[in-house]
Amino acid sequence: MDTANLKQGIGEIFASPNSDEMRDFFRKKKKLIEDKRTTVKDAVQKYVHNGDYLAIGGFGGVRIPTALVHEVVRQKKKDLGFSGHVSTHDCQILSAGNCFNRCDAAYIVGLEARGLSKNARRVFESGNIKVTEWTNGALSWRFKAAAMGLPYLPSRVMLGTDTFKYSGAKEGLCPFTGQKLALLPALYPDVAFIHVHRADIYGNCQIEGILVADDDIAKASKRVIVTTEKIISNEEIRREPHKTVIPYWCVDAVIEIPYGSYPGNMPGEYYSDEEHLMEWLKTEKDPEAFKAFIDKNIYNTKSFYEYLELNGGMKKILKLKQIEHLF
Amino acid sequence: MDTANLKQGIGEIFASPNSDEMRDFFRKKKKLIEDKRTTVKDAVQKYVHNGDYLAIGGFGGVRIPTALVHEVVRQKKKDLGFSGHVSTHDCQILSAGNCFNRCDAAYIVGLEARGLSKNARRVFESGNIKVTEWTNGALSWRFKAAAMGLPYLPSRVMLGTDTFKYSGAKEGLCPFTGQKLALLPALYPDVAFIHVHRADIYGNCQIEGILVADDDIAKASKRVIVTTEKIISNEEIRREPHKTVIPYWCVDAVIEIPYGSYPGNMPGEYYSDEEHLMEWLKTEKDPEAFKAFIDKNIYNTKSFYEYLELNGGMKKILKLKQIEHLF
Amino acid sequence: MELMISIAARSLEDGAVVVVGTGVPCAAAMLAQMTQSPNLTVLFEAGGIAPLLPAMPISVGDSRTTYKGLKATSMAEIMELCQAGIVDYCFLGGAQIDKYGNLNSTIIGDNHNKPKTRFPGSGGANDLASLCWKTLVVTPQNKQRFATKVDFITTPGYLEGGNSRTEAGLPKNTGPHRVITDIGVYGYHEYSKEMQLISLHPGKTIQDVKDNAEFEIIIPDNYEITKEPTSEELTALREKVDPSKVIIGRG
Amino acid sequence: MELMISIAARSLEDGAVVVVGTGVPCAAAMLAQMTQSPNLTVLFEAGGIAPLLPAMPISVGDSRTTYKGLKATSMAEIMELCQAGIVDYCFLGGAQIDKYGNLNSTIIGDNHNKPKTRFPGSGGANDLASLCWKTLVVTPQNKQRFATKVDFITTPGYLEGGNSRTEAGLPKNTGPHRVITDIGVYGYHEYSKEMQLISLHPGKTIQDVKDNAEFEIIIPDNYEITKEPTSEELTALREKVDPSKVIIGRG
Repeated sequence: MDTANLKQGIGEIFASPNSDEMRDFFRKKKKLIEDKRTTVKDAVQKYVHNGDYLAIGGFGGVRIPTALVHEVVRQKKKDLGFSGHVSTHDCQILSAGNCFNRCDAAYIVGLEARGLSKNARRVFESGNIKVTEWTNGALSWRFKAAAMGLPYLPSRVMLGTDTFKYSGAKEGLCPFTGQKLALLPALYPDVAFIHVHRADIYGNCQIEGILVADDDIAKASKRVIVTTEKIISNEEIRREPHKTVIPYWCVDAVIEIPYGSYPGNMPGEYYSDEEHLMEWLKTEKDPEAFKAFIDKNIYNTKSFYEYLELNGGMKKILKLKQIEHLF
Repeated sequence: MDTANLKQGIGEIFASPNSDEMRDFFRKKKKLIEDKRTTVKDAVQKYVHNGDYLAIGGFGGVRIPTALVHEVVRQKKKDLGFSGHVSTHDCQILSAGNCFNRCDAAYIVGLEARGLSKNARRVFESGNIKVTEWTNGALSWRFKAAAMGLPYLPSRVMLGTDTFKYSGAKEGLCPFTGQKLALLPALYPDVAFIHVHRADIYGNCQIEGILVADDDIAKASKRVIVTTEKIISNEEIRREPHKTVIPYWCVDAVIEIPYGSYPGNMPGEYYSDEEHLMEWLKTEKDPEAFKAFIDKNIYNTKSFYEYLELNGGMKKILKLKQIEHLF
Repeated sequence: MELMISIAARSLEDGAVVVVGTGVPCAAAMLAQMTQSPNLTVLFEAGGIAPLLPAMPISVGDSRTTYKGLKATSMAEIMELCQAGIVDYCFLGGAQIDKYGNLNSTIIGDNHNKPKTRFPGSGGANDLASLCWKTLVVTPQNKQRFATKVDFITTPGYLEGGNSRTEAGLPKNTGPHRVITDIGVYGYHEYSKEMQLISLHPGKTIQDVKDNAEFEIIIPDNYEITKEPTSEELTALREKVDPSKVIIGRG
Repeated sequence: MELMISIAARSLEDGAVVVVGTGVPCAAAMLAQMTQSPNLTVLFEAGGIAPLLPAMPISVGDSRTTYKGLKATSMAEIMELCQAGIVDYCFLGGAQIDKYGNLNSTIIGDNHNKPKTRFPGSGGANDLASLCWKTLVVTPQNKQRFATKVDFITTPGYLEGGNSRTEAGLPKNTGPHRVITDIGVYGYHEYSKEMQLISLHPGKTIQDVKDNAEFEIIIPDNYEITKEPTSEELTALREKVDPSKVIIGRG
């Protein structure tokens, strides 16, 4: 096979794809079935360090671990790497806190149909952030490679484009068919945040609706912090084994946070708060006003519920529940 | 990277791993949402041809499509290839009919703790069957590669063994880490048989308990015949989208066959008929007696229910339901 | 806008599988299901499969994309279905498109480390355009968007034209199919793979086509005039698909 | 048999994850959970994760392997967990084992096309022995099974000893850990990776060890005498694990 003209991306690979390093980590990690409940503050203090590579579950404005992302800003974490795997409102929050210096970008700085985040753009246009380009599929498969205990997975995307040129992928030929493929290095994050519908105190989690990549992210990450709408008993988990998406051994911390995906949508529970998300986008246009907005909503709030109160509290939640259920 | 000393297996690859050939097949295959109900006889006549490569869902003695496998024997299909992916009682039935001439072997000729099938061994010791060796994991991943639309997947199994030597795998090095890997060619069967708990008339299927590899097999195969314990409405399928394991476009034929996994176990419904399975193993020791046994149970029965009647009918099923639920 | 949605809807035949985003593509798919294609299967890249959409989703991952759906799954599985050749169509947009249908949604400027403007990037666009059989683009047309050279090829069209797309290793027989704008409908030349006019919208002129593209668009003699939306299409669109006029309201 | 199960159970520490088959391994895991390892997580290769076993499963895929389990999944996912380094122990058997712990469960004879005896093949054995950290083998001991050269290396032990296992590309720090027979318990030499005696069962002699192996087993001076099952172990085994004596009934 002619492997002479195979190309490779010039983008930096921010985390080692070596599966033996991750095997060694898991070999030493105890898998005790113990009560993992804690607080947002303690979990972020204990499991998130400056410089860590962070993966955030959900889909930007759907089933997002808002409380944890706010706390990262509140605790002024710095120099994080993060995977922009449909990172919309979460990318917007992290940008507001200037928490990261490198990013695997598949989808960033935008809020889908709602528009672009002026402040996130400012951050990414500053020249201070190292960006490696990927696609949603490529990042999903990089997490899957890690979840499978592999150093890479082949794919058929990105070939021939600038996205490939600025990625960390390599071209390769199938040893059986000679087909040209884009080989994707496994992505093993240091820490992951995931919001779920139900979890027991050991970290066994159930998710309704789309998984996005959260089953793979949970297995791929060294440390996983879960926030959950509801804590349920282990008996309840065992009643429907097919519903368990994330098993306990992946999880380091569990925090019960009803309405924890606000202002994002929580499938089957409440819809996204479009007014508040538009307020974010609007306020970002004026740096001064935005600073005050972030002080008010994040730095000067002690908890997620203070933030929720500021923006309508249970009245707002009830309205969002109605939108979710009555459409 | 030193690719000089990379080994490759001498085993034959029985089906093309080229994903473009499968893409072309699916491109031409219409995906109409139509009533796919038919009979076992018609489905096997229409979708199984001599020489086809066959994949069978379930786990040998758990959730197996017995009626379809019997019908293959009854219609005297010949020269099939098949994947011995924990193929226990199904391998035993196909061996009784001398239906195949090649096999990807991960687990064959045995019935787990119950013992070895004398007749299946006779077939595989005859020298008339081409056998390529694999492992349960390797065959699972070969189906997964096909389901993902890839020509191969890397893995870390089989290295250094005779299983690798007699397989169709190739050693390769990770282009990112240099780790040595066993590369597995995708497996695209011509036809697959799968027994499920519930399906609608379009072929959307729900499965309780373990999936084994059936989600991937359904996507990997050119044609899929589903037998189901129960046909449910499309509305019922849509009530719990997360329960749909196999989507309609994978499926060509749907046949409602309550107790269709007999004499195998159907998780949550009825346990395996250990007496009858022991009768198979015992009878196989005497070729004459076994011929009569197969005539009686397969060739001279017109349908699966005649076979079930011969072996205890609903009385037996009720007993197996009790074992399943009361243990 | 109603015209563009109707054209998009007509291009989705019965029994096809399409991955859509929010907005126009979603409206087009819903309209197609209500008119000529009741068996059209709609997927959302985030994991929603064949929902009975109760309302327009705002996010391609929100709960409406799985409402009474046939399956709720992962993004990886949706992309794998595309990679396996199951998906016939995808709908895309972008900040820039060139004559070979290459799309830019990553940056404006020539310095990737310090771009003049940063856009979201590929999202699922590169995946879908690489893997689905036919790519449909719906976009307003002007000189800035229809650029001779896009600043960044985020998503593959026919790359440098001719056979360059398959030579790059992308799956055979895939590629840009139609570009639907406010001026006309465009396809691609059989061999050169350059953009060419298929039909001109009522009231638009060839001059409009030329004035609103930086590159030269092939104008064959036999181009057509786009058919106006039928009253059936308009009724479905206004009363069932988008009663609150979220999308058809736009310019 | 009760002794072998007890020894196997003792080797599974609390907080470990183990993949078991039916029979002795399953009994050992259940016993361990009832004694020193309440936090032992039991997986079955077919897809069952941490069931509350109501009875001995007959198949590693039957419904008992998911009864009140933490998760019911696919075989691929179980093997991927092993590949990712999550699983500490696996239990295997085989028709033949050599001094490096290589196992044969494929054929007897030297012609793969026309074997004297065909066995099932690898099943999941090669996967588990390649990927799990420590491989435990439970087997009756005799000259036929303890062979100088196995007819077919189905499942990797230390291959040719020394570093040959890692040189073959198998994950670092994995390999055979213990062999538990009706005569004694064996481990492997730190460097040569040859089988060596760890403890001799009560009433057995070094001569028994030698007479029942075709190859030479290293006999260190400091081998121990196997501890008999405690009354606690026997009670749990007879009353809770296997009351119907399906397994402990065997020879």
